[in-house]
Amino acid sequence: MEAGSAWMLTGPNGSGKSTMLRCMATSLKPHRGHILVDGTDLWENRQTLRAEIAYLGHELHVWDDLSPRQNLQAWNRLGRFEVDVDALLERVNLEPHRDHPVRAMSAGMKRRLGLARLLLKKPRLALLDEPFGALDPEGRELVLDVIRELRTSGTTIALATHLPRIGAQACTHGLALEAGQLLWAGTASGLLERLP
Amino acid sequence: MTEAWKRRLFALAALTVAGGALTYLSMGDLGENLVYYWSPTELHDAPNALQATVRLGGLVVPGTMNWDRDNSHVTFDVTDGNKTVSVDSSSNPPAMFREGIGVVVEGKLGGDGVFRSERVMVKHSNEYQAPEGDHQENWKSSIAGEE
Amino acid sequence: MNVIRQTFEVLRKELLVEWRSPARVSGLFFFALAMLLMVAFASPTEGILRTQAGGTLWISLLLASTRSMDQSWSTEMEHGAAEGMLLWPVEPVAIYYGKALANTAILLAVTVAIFPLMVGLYDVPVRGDLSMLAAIAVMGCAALAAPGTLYGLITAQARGASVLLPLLMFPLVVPALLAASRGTMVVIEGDPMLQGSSWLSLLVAFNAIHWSLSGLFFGRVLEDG
Amino acid sequence: MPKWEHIAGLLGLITLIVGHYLGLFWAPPERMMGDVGRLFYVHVPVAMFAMLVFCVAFVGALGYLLTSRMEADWLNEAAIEVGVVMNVLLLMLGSIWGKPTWGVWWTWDPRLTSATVMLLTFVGVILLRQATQSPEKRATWSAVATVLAFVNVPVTYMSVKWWRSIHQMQSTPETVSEPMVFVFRVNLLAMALLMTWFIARRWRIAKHRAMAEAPAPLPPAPQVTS
Repeated sequence: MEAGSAWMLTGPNGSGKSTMLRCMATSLKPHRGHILVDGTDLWENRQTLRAEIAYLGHELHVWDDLSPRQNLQAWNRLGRFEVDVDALLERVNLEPHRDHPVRAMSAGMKRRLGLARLLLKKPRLALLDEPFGALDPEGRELVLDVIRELRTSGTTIALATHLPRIGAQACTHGLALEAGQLLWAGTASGLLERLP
Repeated sequence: MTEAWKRRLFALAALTVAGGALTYLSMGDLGENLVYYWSPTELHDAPNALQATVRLGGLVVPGTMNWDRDNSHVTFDVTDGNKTVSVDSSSNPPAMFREGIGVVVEGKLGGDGVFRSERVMVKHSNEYQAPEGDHQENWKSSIAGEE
Repeated sequence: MNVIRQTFEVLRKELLVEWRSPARVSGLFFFALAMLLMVAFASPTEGILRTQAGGTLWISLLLASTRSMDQSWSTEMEHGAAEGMLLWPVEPVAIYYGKALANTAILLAVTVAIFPLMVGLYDVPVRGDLSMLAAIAVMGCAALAAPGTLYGLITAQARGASVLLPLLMFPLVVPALLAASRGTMVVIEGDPMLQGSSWLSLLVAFNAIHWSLSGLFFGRVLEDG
Repeated sequence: MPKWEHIAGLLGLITLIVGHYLGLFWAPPERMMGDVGRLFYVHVPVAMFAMLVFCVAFVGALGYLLTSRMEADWLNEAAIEVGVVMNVLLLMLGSIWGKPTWGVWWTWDPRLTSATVMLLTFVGVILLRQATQSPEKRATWSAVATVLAFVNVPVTYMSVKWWRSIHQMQSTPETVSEPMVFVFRVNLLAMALLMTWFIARRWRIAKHRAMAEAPAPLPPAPQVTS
């Protein structure tokens, strides 16, 4: 995967999209085989490589009792990033809710917060698992925008989705998985043509 | 310093601290202070010994034992070789109880200097010896008398 | 150093969560208070209450602490924030010490609130040294928090967590419970055998063992969990 | 495939019968305790092997933490269960011995307390194992819990030296008279053989269970079309 490329993973439920992303995020240890990053084993060097990988999965990695602002500030401090949290909240349209506890927010709002959290980190590899889920059309546009922006700054993207038509708008490559096996690999537009 | 070395260093430090604490437990003054029972000398020297329920341990002084089996009453002196405390117990000690043996008694020291106890336990030494002469016969008869 | 800074940030985050939802600390307080009252109702005489005060206090705190450790990790697991910290990456050691320090602070707050109530309800005299009492309270709470934070993470992911955590924790903290209860009694009743400092050193040794070993293993548990 | 441990088990049973015959009928009664003193030949080997078996569990736990090999986890599982049985036996025998000699079934002295705590911590580890589905998690958690529980084992062993206790100190060949030492050693050997048998059997059960619950291997990867 070259820098700045974006790979879209599609496939039916249980085909291994999420598992693959979790392995790449070092959230799961691969049972067999290895993932190589610049020629070195990802799992063996996970402590250093984690700083360069950002992952937005089904779990949003937020604290329910804190507000979006407090959440982002906490992650900001933990990672020693110096990001303007308020500007970020404005970017994902959470400004009006910034001081309410996350617990009271809708699923779509929480997704936006997850996206903002992803943007705190300046990763070399961003992993997005079903990023369009629970989002309205405006939110989906936002995700696509974020992907394009990350790509221009040289970040490689891997994205798992069952909405390939939306994903293809920002992706370069496409992969189709089924039952843990790679069925097809090529360009994102090529993948779209092959879909029924 | 690489990650692996930092990890090893932390592991080493953690094990040293834990090991040090265990060593302290074994070497420190804890053993002398947090005891299951007190010696007669310690009981004499304790500033407020009168209030508390404590355990007293020592040897039964030969010739001081006075055992009224029917009324479950026994008096004897306990010594550690230095100080001696008189014990008055209102329960029957176990069959092994005899003069010269180690005992632990639980109770309170009264104002008259007599230790009043409701529980007498015998402390056996770590020696296991074959009997000499008729000792064993005595022992068997004392068991029989008890049960 | 990075790890120390991260520990501080985790601690700060924990305390912020407590501040935003104070229901947890107040819940613990009322839990411990209810324990004290129940023991009082179940006791035949008030004299027994007085001689058992130290033990009752620490049993209440122990039971409250198992609730506390449970909740401490359930908020963390709700949206996978614990894994999020691991991947961020935050050093596992920092996550452990941050959370364990926060749990110590919470227990200590409960202790501070509950102790005067116990003195009043049980009609306990306080004859001994208050600084000794403070030291025993700090060390006792730390001794409950160290293994509790580690086992809380384990049982939060296992079946039947609410039963399992006490079963794992109780036998492990027996020396600490013993030392804290006896040490508290020494402060309450006066110290006939001058044992106070020895109980305190036993607590310190217990803390040294468990704070270091739990910190050592925590990363492994979090990573494999 | 012949199982070597059965030989150990058979020898152990024979030695146990011989050792108990010697202990009950051949050895002289103890000077102070009389026939009750014969509990020495059972209680002390059981105590020694309860702690030794927990040491084996500790080795298994460390082995798993360092190598992540499931074999070490099976050893941990096997030794903990055998150790818990031995620990229960130890407390029961000690209690039976305590009544006629000390005069009480039970007292909260340092040795008795720490031996009880030892039992409870390892029972906790067994319960933890049962509450965990994933083999890897189970292995890691139980290894960590075993190491923490094991801290208490040396404390139990040393408790009679560190604290003044009603329990006597460890005996040595110097404090036990000649024929008694011999009978004791026969019983010790019996216990060693039996423990080897138990742990090896339990290890095999753990292995078979792990094999049964392991997922079927994946089929080979097909060629990619692009």
